[in-house]
Amino acid sequence: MVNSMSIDQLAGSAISIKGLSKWYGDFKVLEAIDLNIDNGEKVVICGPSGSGKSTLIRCVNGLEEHQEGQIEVEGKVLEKDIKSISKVRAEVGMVFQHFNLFPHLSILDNCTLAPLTLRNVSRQEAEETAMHFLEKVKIPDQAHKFPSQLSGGQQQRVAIARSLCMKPKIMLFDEPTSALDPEMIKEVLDTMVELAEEGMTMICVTHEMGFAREVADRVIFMDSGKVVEMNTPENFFSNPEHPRTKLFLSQILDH
Amino acid sequence: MIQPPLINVSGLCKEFRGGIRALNDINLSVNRGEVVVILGPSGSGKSTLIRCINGLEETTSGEIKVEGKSLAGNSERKWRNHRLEVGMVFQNYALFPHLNVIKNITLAPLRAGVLKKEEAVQEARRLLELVGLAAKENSPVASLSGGQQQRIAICRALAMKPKAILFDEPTSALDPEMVGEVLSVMRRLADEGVTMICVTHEMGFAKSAADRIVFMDKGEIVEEAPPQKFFSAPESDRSRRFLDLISSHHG
Amino acid sequence: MQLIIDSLPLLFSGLLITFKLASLTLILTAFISLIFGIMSVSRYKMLRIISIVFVEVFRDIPIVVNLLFVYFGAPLLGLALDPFTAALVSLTSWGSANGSEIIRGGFNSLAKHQRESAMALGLRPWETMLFVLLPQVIVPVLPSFTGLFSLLIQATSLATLVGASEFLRTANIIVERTTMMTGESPAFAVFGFVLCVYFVICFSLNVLTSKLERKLVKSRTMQSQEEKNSSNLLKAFTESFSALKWRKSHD
Amino acid sequence: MDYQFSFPYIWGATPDLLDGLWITLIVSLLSIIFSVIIGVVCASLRVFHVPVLSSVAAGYVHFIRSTPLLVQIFFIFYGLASLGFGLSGFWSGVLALSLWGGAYNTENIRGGLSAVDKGLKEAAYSLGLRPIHYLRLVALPIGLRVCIPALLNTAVSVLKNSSYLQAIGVAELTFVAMDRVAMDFRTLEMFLAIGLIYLVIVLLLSTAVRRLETFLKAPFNTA
Repeated sequence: MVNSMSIDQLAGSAISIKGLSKWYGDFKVLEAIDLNIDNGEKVVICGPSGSGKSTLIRCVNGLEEHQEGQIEVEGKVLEKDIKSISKVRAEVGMVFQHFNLFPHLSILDNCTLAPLTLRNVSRQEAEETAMHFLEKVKIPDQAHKFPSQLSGGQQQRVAIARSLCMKPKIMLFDEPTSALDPEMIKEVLDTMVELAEEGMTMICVTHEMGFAREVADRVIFMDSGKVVEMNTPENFFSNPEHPRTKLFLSQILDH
Repeated sequence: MIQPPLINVSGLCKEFRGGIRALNDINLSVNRGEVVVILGPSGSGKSTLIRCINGLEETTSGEIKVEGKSLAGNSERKWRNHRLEVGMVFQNYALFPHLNVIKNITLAPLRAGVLKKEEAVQEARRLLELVGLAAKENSPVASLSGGQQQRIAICRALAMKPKAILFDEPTSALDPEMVGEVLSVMRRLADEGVTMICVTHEMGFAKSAADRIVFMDKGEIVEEAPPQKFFSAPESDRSRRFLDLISSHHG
Repeated sequence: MQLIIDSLPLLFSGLLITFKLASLTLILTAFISLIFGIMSVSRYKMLRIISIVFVEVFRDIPIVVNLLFVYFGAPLLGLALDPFTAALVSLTSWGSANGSEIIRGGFNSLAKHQRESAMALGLRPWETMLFVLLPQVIVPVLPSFTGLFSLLIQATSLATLVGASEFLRTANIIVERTTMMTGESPAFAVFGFVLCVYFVICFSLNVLTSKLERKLVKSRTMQSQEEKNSSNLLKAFTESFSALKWRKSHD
Repeated sequence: MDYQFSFPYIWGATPDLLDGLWITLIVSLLSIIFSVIIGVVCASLRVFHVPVLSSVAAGYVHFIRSTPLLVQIFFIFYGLASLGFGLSGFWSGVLALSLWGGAYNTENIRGGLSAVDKGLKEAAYSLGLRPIHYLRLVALPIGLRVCIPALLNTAVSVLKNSSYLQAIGVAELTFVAMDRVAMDFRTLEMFLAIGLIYLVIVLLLSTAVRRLETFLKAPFNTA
C-alpha cells in the first residue's frame, strides 16, 4: 500500500525534492526542503530577499550545487557529473531576472543556438521552431535584431521563447519581472499566463501577487532558507497562517 | 498679498547633446507645504525635470524661481545656495560609502556652517529617531539594507533644513518588502507639511499622500489633477493607457 | 655559485643603491601622481590640458629614451645631472604620468551619483573633492599603485644604461671582470641570480596587489549580497578594475 | 652655453633614422605576433585548468611580470651565449620581447574571458549547453572582443620597449640616435627627432585603440 502510493506519486511528479540543504560556507541558505511538484502544476514562491527562494530553483537545474538531500526531475536524479546535469537542464527551461540573452547573437540565433548544438535538427527546422515561439511571445518581427535593440520587456519575452525552443517540460522563473520598468511588467506576465494556461509545469519566484492569485495552484512562502507556509492562493492571501507570512504580505500589499 | 509659490518653473526646455529634447516648455508651480507626485512612463523626462530644479542638469531655456528669486543663468555659487534650500533624494541613495551613518548626515550641515558640531549631531540623532534608525548611528553605511540606506538618505537631505525635498524614484531600487518602510517615512514628512516633489511609480503613495498629480509624457506635462480625479477620471488618453498598464497587475 | 658568494658585498652595495633609487622614486611618484590626477578631473580646462599633455608625453615616449635624454640632454640645457639624479627624474616623470592616469580612472569609476549627491547637499567643489570623492578613490586605486610600484622598482634597472652603479650594473661589472680574467663568461649564473632577486622583491609586491584587488572586490561583493541594490557600486568598482588593468602601462 | 639647434642636422640624419625605425618596426611586429600566440595558448591552458601546464603558465606569467625586462634581455643575450646557445642581438630581442608581451597577453585574454557576464554562463548552462559549448559559442566571441583593446595596449608597450634593445646593440631607432649623438654631439636634435617619432606612432596607435574601444563597447547590433 505504502509502496504503491509512493510509486503513484512518482509517476505524477515533475519535480521531487527531499531533504534539500545547502550552505554557503557556514551560512545555511536552504534547510531540509521537501517539495513535490506535479506535472502541469504552477507554483509561486515568494519571500523576503535572502530567504533562499532563488537558490532553491537554481538548485533544481543544477546551477547551484546542494550539499544534502536529493532532487529528482522527471524521474531522473540530479547527479554531479556534467553530462547528467546537462540532460536535466535540457528538460528544464529557466528565465532569469536579467534576461541573460547572448548579446553577440541576433534574437533568432539566440533561440536556435541550443537546439542546433544539442539536438539533431537542421537549421531550417530550428529556425521554424524559433519563429513559432517568437510568434507566441508576440515578437516575430524582431527576429533579426540584437538584444540591445529591444526593450527590457521584449528581451524577457525573447528569453522565454529561447527556453521554449528546447521544448522543456518544466519552466523555472527567477524574478522575471523585477528588473523591468512598471509598464513592461504586464507584457511579460501576460506571456507567462498564456504559458500557464497551456499546461506547462511552472515554478515562479516572483513578487507579483496579482499573477500568483490568477495562475498559481500553490503559493509557497519561504524565509531564512525554510518553507514557512504552503497554501492555495485563496487561503494564502485571505488568511495566512504564519505570523511571518502575515507580516510579509502586509509589507508587500499595503502601499 | 499673495505669497509667491515656493518653486516656480516656467517655459523650461532641456535638450541633451545630439538634439534629443528631454523637456519641452514645462510650467509648474509648487506651493509651500504641497506634495506633488510626478508620474509618467520611463523616458518621459520626469527625472530630468527634478534634476533641473535642483540644478544638476543645465537647462536650455526657461526659468526656475525659488521663492520668487530667479535662478536662470546663474553662477555656480548661486546654484549652491539654492541647493542648500532644496534637498534631493536619489534612486540609488548615493550615501557616501566611506563615512558612517551619522557622518553622512552631519557632513553637509557642518561644512555649510548651518549648525555647530554638537547641534548637528543632535539634529542627526533626532532625524534618525524619526525614521526609526536611532540604533544605527555608528554603523558603516554598507552594512545597512537598501530601505535603511534610503531612509538615511532622507535624513541627510532633511539635516540641511531644506524648504523642499525632491525625490527621484526613491523606492524603485528597493526590494519590495523595503518599499513600505521608505514610503511610510515619506508619508510622515508629507503629514508634517514638508514641501515635496516626488517622482515615483508607487500608485498607492500617489493616491494617498499627493495633493496634486502631474502626469508627464515625452517631455511634456500632459495632465495635472488632484489624485482623486486623476485616478478615477483621467482626462487624456495617454494617462488612461498608462494607468491601465500599471494597475492591471497590481493587487 | 662560488663567484656569486664572493661578489656578494659588491652586489649588495648595488642593491642598496637600487633600494635608495626605488624608494625615492616611489615617494615622489605617489605625490606627483595625486596632484596631476586631481588636476585631470578639475573643472578648469587649463589644468586638465596641462595634466593630459604631461600624461601623454611621459607615457608615450619610451622610458629608455626619456632616461637617455635626461642624462645626455640636460647638460646642454646647463643642468648636468649625475646618473642617480637623472634616473630619479626620468623614473618619477614616467611613474607620475602612469599614476595620475590611475587616479583619473579611479575618479571616473566613481558612481556619478556621489558627486551629484554632494552637490545636491550644497557642498563646495573643493569640499566635494576632499571629503567625498578623494577618500573613495584612494582605496580602490591602491592595488593599481602597488602594481605600478612593482614596475617602477623593475625600471630602476634602467639606471644601468646611464652608469648609475645600481644592482644590475654591479652584476654586469662582475660578469665583465670575470670574463676578462678567466676567459669564461658567468653571465648565465650572475644574471640568473639578479633575476631571482628582483623576482623575490617584485613578486611579493605583485602578490600584495592581487590580494588587495581580491579583498576590495570581495568587500564590495559581500556588501552587494546583503544589499542587492548597491550592485551599481560593485559594477563601478569592477569596471574600474578592468579599465585600470588595461590601462596599466607596463613598460 | 652656446648650443645652436640645427634642423638641417635632423634632415641629414633622416636616412639613418629610417633604417632604425625599420628595425624597430620589424622587431616589434615579430614580437607582437609571437606574444599574441603565446598569450592565446597560455590563457587557454589557464582557463581550461589543464593540470601541470596551467601552473607552468601561471609561473611563467608571474616570473616575467616580476622581473625587469632589461635583466631578462641581458639574461637571454649574454646568459644563453655563455652556455653556448648564443643568439644574435636581433633574435635575442625578439625572444625577450615576445616572452615579455606573451605574459601580459596571457592575463589580457584570461581577463577578457572572465569579463563575460556570469549570467550568460548560467543561461547557456540552463539551456543544457556544456562548458565547451559555452566557451566556443559564447565566451570566446564575447571575451575576445572585450580584450582586443588590452591586446593592442600591450602591443604598443612592446613597441615602446623595443628601445630597450639598444642596450644589447640592436640597431633600432634609439640605438641609431645614440650612435649619432656619440659621433656628432647633436643630442637635442636627435632626441627631439626620435621623441617625436615615438610620440606620433604611439599617439596614433593609442587613438586607434580608444576609437576601437568605444566602437567595441557599443552593443552588438550590426546585423
